[in-house]
Amino acid sequence: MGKPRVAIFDFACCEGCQLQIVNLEEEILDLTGAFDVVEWREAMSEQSDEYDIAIVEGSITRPEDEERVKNIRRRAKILIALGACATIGGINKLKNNFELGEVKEYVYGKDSEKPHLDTAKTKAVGEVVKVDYKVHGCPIDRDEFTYILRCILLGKEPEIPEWPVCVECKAKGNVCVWEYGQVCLGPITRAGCGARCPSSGFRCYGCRGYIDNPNVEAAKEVIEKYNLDIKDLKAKMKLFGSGYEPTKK
Amino acid sequence: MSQQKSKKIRIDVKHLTRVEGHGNILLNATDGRIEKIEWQVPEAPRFFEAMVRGHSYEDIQIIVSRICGICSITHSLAATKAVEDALGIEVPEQVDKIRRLLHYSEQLQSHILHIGYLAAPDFFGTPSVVPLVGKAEEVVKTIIGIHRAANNWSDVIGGRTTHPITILPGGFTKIPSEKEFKELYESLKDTLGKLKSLASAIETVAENIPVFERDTEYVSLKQTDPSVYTFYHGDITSTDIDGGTVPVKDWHGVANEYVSDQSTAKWAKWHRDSYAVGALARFNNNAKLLSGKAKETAKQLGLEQGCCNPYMNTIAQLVECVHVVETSLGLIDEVLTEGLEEHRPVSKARAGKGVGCVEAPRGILFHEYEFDKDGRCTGADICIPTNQNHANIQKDFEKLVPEIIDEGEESIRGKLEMLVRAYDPCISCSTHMLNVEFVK
Amino acid sequence: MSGRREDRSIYQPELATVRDRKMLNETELYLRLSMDSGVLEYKPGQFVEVSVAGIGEAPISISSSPTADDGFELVIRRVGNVTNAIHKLQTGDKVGIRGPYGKGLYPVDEVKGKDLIFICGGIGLVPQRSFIKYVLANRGEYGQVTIFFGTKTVAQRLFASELSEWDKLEGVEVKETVDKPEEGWGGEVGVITTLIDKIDKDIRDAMIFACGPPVMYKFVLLALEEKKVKAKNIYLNLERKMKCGVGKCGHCQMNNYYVCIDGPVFCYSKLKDIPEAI
Amino acid sequence: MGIKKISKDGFSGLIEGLIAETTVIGVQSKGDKFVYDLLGSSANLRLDYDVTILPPKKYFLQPAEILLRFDGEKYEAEFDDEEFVLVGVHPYDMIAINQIDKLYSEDNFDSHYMRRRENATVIACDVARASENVFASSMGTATVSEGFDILLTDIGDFYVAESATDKGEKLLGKAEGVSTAEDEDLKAREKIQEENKKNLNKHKLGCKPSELPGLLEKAYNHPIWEELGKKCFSCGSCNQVCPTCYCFNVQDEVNWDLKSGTRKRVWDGCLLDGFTKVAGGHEFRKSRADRIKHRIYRKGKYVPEKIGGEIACVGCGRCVGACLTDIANPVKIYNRLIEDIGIGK
Ligand SMILES: Cc1cc2nc3c(=O)[nH]c(=O)nc-3n(C[C@H](O)[C@H](O)[C@H](O)COP(=O)(O)OP(=O)(O)OC[C@H]3O[C@@H](n4cnc5c(N)ncnc54)[C@H](O)[C@@H]3O)c2cc1C
Ligand code: SF4
Ligand code: SF4
Ligand code: SF4
Repeated sequence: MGKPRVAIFDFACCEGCQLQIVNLEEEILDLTGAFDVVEWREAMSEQSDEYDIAIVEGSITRPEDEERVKNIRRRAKILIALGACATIGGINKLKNNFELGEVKEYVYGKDSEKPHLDTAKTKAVGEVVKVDYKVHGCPIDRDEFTYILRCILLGKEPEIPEWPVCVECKAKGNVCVWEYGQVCLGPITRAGCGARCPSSGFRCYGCRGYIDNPNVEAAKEVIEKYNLDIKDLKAKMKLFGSGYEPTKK
Repeated sequence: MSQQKSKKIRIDVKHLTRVEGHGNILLNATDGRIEKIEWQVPEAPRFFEAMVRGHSYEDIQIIVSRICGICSITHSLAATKAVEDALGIEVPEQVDKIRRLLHYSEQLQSHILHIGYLAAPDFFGTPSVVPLVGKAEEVVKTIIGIHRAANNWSDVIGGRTTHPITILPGGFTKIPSEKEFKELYESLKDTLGKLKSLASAIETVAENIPVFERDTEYVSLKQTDPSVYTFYHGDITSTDIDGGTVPVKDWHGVANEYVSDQSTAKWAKWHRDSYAVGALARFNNNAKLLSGKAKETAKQLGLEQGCCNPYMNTIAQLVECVHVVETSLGLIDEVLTEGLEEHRPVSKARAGKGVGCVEAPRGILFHEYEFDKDGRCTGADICIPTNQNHANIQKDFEKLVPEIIDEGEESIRGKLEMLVRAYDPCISCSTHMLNVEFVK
Repeated sequence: MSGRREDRSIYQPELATVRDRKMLNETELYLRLSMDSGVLEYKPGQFVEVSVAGIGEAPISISSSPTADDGFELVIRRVGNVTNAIHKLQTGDKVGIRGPYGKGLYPVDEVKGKDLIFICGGIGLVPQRSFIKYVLANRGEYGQVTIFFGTKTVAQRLFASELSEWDKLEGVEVKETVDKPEEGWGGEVGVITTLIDKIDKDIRDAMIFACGPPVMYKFVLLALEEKKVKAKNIYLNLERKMKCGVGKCGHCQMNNYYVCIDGPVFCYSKLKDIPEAI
Repeated sequence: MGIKKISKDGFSGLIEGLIAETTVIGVQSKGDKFVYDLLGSSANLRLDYDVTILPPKKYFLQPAEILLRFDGEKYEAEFDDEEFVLVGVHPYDMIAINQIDKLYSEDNFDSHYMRRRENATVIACDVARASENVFASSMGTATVSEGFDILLTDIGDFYVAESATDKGEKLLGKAEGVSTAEDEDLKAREKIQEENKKNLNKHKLGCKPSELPGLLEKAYNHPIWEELGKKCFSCGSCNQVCPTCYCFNVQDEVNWDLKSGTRKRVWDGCLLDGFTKVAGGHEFRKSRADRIKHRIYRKGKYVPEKIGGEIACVGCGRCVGACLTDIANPVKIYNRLIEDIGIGK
């Protein structure tokens, strides 16, 4: 078999994850050496309908996008969800906390009924089609992305951590940001980012989604210890993947 | 003409490539008569202004950074300025300097991405940057070198290249160490050299930049005290108000946004039917304040104040690259001489309303928020540069197409695509505009 | 291997060559290997860490008897990354081997002269086979040998022809059972304990060796208790997650014992004090 | 070997000299906390620290370290041969290192760890300031008598410096400002050490450390494990910061040629989900309660049984501070057990 053919597609998102692919710089040449990149709208003009691997960035927010992603799924042997918007719905899911008509009207006012402004409940890609691999994060971690690609080439199931961000944070010797009064979601968020944010002194806001088995009871305990309002924790937990919904579907 | 067969042109570019976000170009013409010419934005709308409501002032930056992956630092800074304005938070002098350094890093990151990866293939006649390696390897290496330096720059101050994680209302969670600043200084010096050789390379293909002019209004920030080529502070100015300024808080009177049938993004107009923002607008308003080497680069590439060839925006970006790098060398010097001060800001919620305005790589950007007494957001209004350019792109199309209608479909298509790319549109971020009136 | 022990890494695999391979059923691969640098010396009950570069390592029991002189044998069930990769190996390919490991082994000498009963659930036959073959090679030194082998389906049976040959030997009895029988199946039907229940003689002096999935042990031990077998006469071959095989990584620990260095074969009288064992 | 004293200036000079010729790791401040890090100047060294965020273990058993490289055919073990000086190790951390030395050299000799250990020159120092959660006094780890090359005790303008090895002796020999330790100096040192034996005790253990294995013997089915399990995040922070935890995971990574690459070991923790999970999904120690119990038993019973009775908790108190839900404190657990079931037979 020749090189696997890869196509990259985007849906509703900031395209920051694709940008991380561009940010691979020279390593892109390794990537294009191992794969045939046949379509990548953000970076090249070539387009193709034939591919083995589809990399899909962004959330599904419109009926027509649902059709489009189903179509992509039909053609691809392997589908990779790229980044939080695709894996868990990401920031786009915040919209689901409101009534849709109201959201449209808030943004577009009297014009909100125009058909091209239509929108639907935000879904992660996995809520519409089967996803084979997830590259978590907002944005994705470049090393994790290429690691997963190499695993696919090797026929190996990538080892994505089941444990929370605290593990990587402690190994780095960071000062826990709770001590600075920040509500950090590290204890319930899936590791793999190298505890990016706490390593910069910033709270983890859960962009990689929650671990399979988060202990919400324990979280309440901490909120009490730090004299905080459980509402604060709930609001923070809504930021990515909008809340307490399971992040794996 | 005796020919019986009418000559039809049908251009329908769906999802224009090598731009950030989705845009379509539609042209129908018969025998040189234009029936329809449209710039459309079908990107899925994302409704940020509605989504931030109810969230704490602390989390606004996290949310709105996701408007755009390419200018996430700019959005984060604009939002943070607006939050600080609303909550009455003071920012120490040094924090302000380091923020400007961070902001400059993104100008370089974004500009070089556009010049090198998205526009250069047009100049050199390849479909993307990958085949360009074969054609002009040295140029690609230079581009990659600058791009990496820009990314590392954002990384060291912002915590990562995209969606920064060090910015808090009032300051930073963490600032670079002295050693890191010194390394950054060296890397920027090196970058300045690389920019010079890139400018020379671009000079060799400058004849591929189409000659086209359309007089329009150029809007940007302007700072008078002190007088600098600004991206971060200042008031609103325009080529139509003769050096005058409008305070940032009155921005609604500038970006008179409206919804077009062609677009999920909103459009804007001020003194005329349309206006332009971005590197060329900043240049046209502030060129005299550019750094020495930036002025030289402008001269080398034939860019003069008053230029109204939209294709030259890419050149203006290159000039700005030189400017931000050269200016940052001075800023780093200042910061190191003053000595680094760790300062962990603490902020408190209160009710208020505030505006934050900065120049995104693509042009002037407005963020406005209102908070209740617990610091929860009750209303938001964001106006993105690309939106302010949409109408101008449409007007350019309308003037350009008749001028080139005889060049044949291929050439017309190429020039239209290249025109849109020259604006470096950031479409994904432009698709969540809102009411012109602030919603209470 | 050089002189100072400091110069060697206990994590460094040595190369072995695949001499023979065949699929025993849909998921189990048989491999015969030989070390490139000489002979692997091992005892029944020991295991090796099989290493595939880039994928990882998996602990795998040695299935052959040290009395065999033609390399050593492994049987690998395909369940995950490493085992999948091992399944791709072809004759002549190289693979990394560390070991042999394990110090809690079959009490080869202590049980001489005794009747032996092997209770094997599925792939549990694989490590037991090493001792069974050892016993058969030293036939005169041991008493009656009984082998119980249970699988879920007929298709999952292993070493079927070997089993029927053993069965023909003097003083050896092989009994098989499957959970789900099919047309033409001549053996027993039901879980492996049905074979234990059907033993009609006194086995209080026999030595019992059991190996199978974790759930099997509970039921087997109950059945043996019924038969009044003493804990000291029962040996279990345990499995745990392992990352090093040499008593450092901590994954295979059950209370104060490490399966990798204290096992993998444990006498049940000891296991009774290890609540995490079963 | 001998006991001398060295002036503080002399010691700074010694450190400066070392920095010029080799890798020196020392305790430095990070915000209002302390960390071990590469030392750029003796002025940054903070021997008056209370406790470091991570124990010095990270220089011997690194958070992530390459064990081997492979090229598609062969495996090549990788060792770290860089010599370094580690300055500022507190007695309790020294004792933790001594314990891991035993565990990593006995039985199967771990040359990756042991080489680093041999490459290191350790300058320990008596505690000058008690940390918020230290309970070394309770664990008998407030002072240390072996494992280091030099042990410093701050007695004002001087350090009393005890060299315990040739390496230590030689090092001191290079320093200026070294003189004989007088009786009064030794008394001053003894006073500090005696005080530390009493005062590094923010959590008071209600029994002798040697009684802990016996206590745990009887506590296996105590309800406390379930109670704590309910509040545990399984975040493994208590494992990660502990000087005596030494479990690891092993991971392979390949380069783009898909052939060459590295095998690494990375810190793991018995509190984490999946620590005992095998192919097919079976997890041997699935409940959080059981995992918390395992950690406490490992520190208080299992490891001691392996290393001749020493308790594998040195009372540094790091886990107490690292646990967000305040349940990791070993003393709290032991005291509760003492209260409920008592020590003695
Ligand atoms: C002493 C001993 C002897 C064994 N003998 C055999 C044998 O003869 N034949 C056979 O097919 N299998 C045997 N196993 C089980 C075999 O080791 C696992 O099936 C194998 O490790 C799974 O690895 P994997 O990478 O394919 O699966 P994955 O699920 O991808 O495993 C990932 C990692 O988890 C660990 N792991 C997962 N499952 C196990 C497990 N059951 N035991 C130990 N580590 C595990 C390994 O470190 C592995 O690298 C034995 C296990 C032990 C402990
Ligand atoms: S620390 Fe949290 S928010 Fe930050 S990158 Fe990691 S998972 Fe995302
Ligand atoms: S168990 Fe806690 S107090 Fe004891 S050594 Fe480990 S981290 Fe320190
Ligand atoms: S630190 Fe606390 S919450 Fe985290 S695993 Fe340890 S005991 Fe559980």
